[in-house]
Amino acid sequence: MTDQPDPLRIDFHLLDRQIVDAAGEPVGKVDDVELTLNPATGRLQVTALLSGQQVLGERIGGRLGGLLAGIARRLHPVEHPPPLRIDLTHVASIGSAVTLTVHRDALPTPPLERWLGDQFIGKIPGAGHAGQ
Amino acid sequence: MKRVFAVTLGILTAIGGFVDIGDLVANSETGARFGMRLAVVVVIGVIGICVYAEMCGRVAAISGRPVFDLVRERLGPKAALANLTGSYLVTLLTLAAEIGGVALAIQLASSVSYLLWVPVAAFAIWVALWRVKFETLERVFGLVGLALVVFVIALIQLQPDWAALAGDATQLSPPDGEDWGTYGFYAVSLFAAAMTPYEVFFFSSGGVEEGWTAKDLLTSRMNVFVGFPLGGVLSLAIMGCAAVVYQPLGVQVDTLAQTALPVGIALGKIGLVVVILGFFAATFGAALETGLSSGYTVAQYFGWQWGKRVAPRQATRFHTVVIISVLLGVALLLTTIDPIQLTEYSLVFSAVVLPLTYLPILVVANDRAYLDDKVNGPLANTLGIIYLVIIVVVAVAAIPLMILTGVGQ
Amino acid sequence: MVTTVGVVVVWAAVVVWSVLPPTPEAYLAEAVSAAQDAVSATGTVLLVGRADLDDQLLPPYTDTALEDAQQAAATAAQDLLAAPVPDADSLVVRLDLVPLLVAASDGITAVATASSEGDRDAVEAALAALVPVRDELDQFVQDNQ
Amino acid sequence: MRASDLIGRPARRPDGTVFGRIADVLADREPDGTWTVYAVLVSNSQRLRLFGYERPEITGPWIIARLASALQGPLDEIPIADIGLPNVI
Repeated sequence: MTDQPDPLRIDFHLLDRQIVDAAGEPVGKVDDVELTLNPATGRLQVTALLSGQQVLGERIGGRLGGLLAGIARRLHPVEHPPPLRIDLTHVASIGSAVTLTVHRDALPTPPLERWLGDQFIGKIPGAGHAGQ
Repeated sequence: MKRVFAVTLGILTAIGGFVDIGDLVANSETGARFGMRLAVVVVIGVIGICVYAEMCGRVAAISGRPVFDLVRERLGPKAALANLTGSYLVTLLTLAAEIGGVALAIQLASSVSYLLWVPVAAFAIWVALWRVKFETLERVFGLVGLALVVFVIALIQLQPDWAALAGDATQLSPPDGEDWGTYGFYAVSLFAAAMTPYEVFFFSSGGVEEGWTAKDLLTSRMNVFVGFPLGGVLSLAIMGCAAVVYQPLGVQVDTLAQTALPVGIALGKIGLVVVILGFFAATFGAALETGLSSGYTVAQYFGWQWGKRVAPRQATRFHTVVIISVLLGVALLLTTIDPIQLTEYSLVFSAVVLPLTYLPILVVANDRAYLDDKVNGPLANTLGIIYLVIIVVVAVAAIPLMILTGVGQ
Repeated sequence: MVTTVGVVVVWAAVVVWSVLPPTPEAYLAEAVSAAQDAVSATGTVLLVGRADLDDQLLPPYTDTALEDAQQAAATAAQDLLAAPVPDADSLVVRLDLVPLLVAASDGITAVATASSEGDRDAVEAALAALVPVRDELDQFVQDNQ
Repeated sequence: MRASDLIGRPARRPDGTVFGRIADVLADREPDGTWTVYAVLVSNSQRLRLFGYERPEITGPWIIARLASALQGPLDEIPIADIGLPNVI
């Protein structure tokens, strides 16, 4: 990581920011952040960004959050989908967006995006081309 | 010509705020009932949208972040979800109205009921959203929408008593036969239309679609300071035409055909053809603006890939939201609800949406972490605060005024 | 819980409000509103008809504009016919106004029919017949505002 | 553990007593590139989302800055060692 705030404010600098890949294309929002207690040092480390509607629903909590997480779960073709977890080592910089060092193709495609691509949008003529 | 093309985004954005189907008729209705006594609200609205569109254009150019991205970032997921719900409903109601508006414009040229044209119009709009490049859309519909300048020519041709119109414009009270409640209602709805939130969603996302960077700050400003004032002038010309033709006869306006009539009277058949073409382009353009905005807001809230730079296959969730929105709009219209009334009801949501959209823009436009040395100066901040206060007053007043006046009847 | 109770109370209030018997004031307001709608429709038809005679409009446009006006005038008459009459004074209002609303609706239909048949003389005659109806409706609005 | 297990939750001392709400979590970069949490920002107010006015990068508009700080109240930076972490790994 080259460009980074000091100190890193997790709520302000990370939560709800747009994650973009190395080419600047949107990957997802930072819906939550993973913190891990390092057993060797006993210190709390920031380890990964979590993204996905279910994570967001769990974070919002209450009836509204439950509803959101429930819809996300129902829309997923697989049961108990894991959230998109992006290790902090893949983060290139934290600015007005969180930029990754990798391309979005290297990350798992969100299941809903893929399902819609296979079953709906991809079947409409012209889906494979940007406009002209 | 290149200069003209550079500002089509601003023109198309302004069309959605000032001369979409609801406003075409509302401007005419206002002129017929209040003369030019509400003209000042249009001017206030133009300044307000310029102040905030300039801010969000600057943020989009320098940081690449469109408005709804900032809304979620600064308000957090819950308040942003409340805004998303309200904004989406405003955008959806307007999209439905515009599809109906395109159909109404075709009815004026064909005399076949607009309801039969609704599916055709919706399909054409969707094809444009699906296949046509963003720049092509904004150029075609931004420029053809300028056909509405015919209202300015018609107003001149009608040879009104300019001094009387100007004198009317300085009277900030309802004329005889109208009460303060209705006057207030029309003032609030004109202002809310001028500052309708999908304008900033569309404008900032459009800037990102066009790939603006810090070098394009001037382009962004030109778009703002050409597009919105132009929208305001069209709005005032429509108001003026109605004031001249209808007010002396005590006629109230509630159809698109009535809005067009002063042009026919002043300029004859050619004028009428031009004005119908202008209606078509303006409503079609506003449909594109709201159709895209429905996808922009949802996708930006959740952080999905969005926009027309990439193939639909690359942004399937975005395109699905757009398709569902168009279908919902068609379903709403086929209940035979009056498309022109639809946009008036979207005023209900402005209480939630307006403050929650403009506050985050103002805050971020002051943050050096986003804008470095391009943060707001004292003028932008002073105007920003003044308008935020007006927005809050309007947002609070909107619903009671709606109930009190039975939506301005 | 509080929200739910609030919503129920507001909803109940709206329902009760809407089934309350109409007051004479409310009836008069409705009558004025119907008359105003008829003034707007007749006024528009006079403008459209004259512009059409001057050959300034296009047939599909004229058809649509006249159809809109027919619809508006018919709705205004229907609304007043359907409104319950609260007292004797209101009945007088109704007996005064309903014939005017019907005359407006008939007059507009006459213009539309003549126009669609391309009969210029009939259009001219129908427009001339509409003027006094419009004036009387306008007078009613002015008197009762 | 997720950030949302701390942010917006009651701030507790290691013995479990509550003394405010956690408004933000601050981390520092170690020489090996990892990020370590060193402190939390604790507020007494119920309003949890900070507008960013606690940072030096933003100062205006004056009236919104004042309103934001009035709403959120004073913020205390408490070392993470003085905070009782929730029982979620």
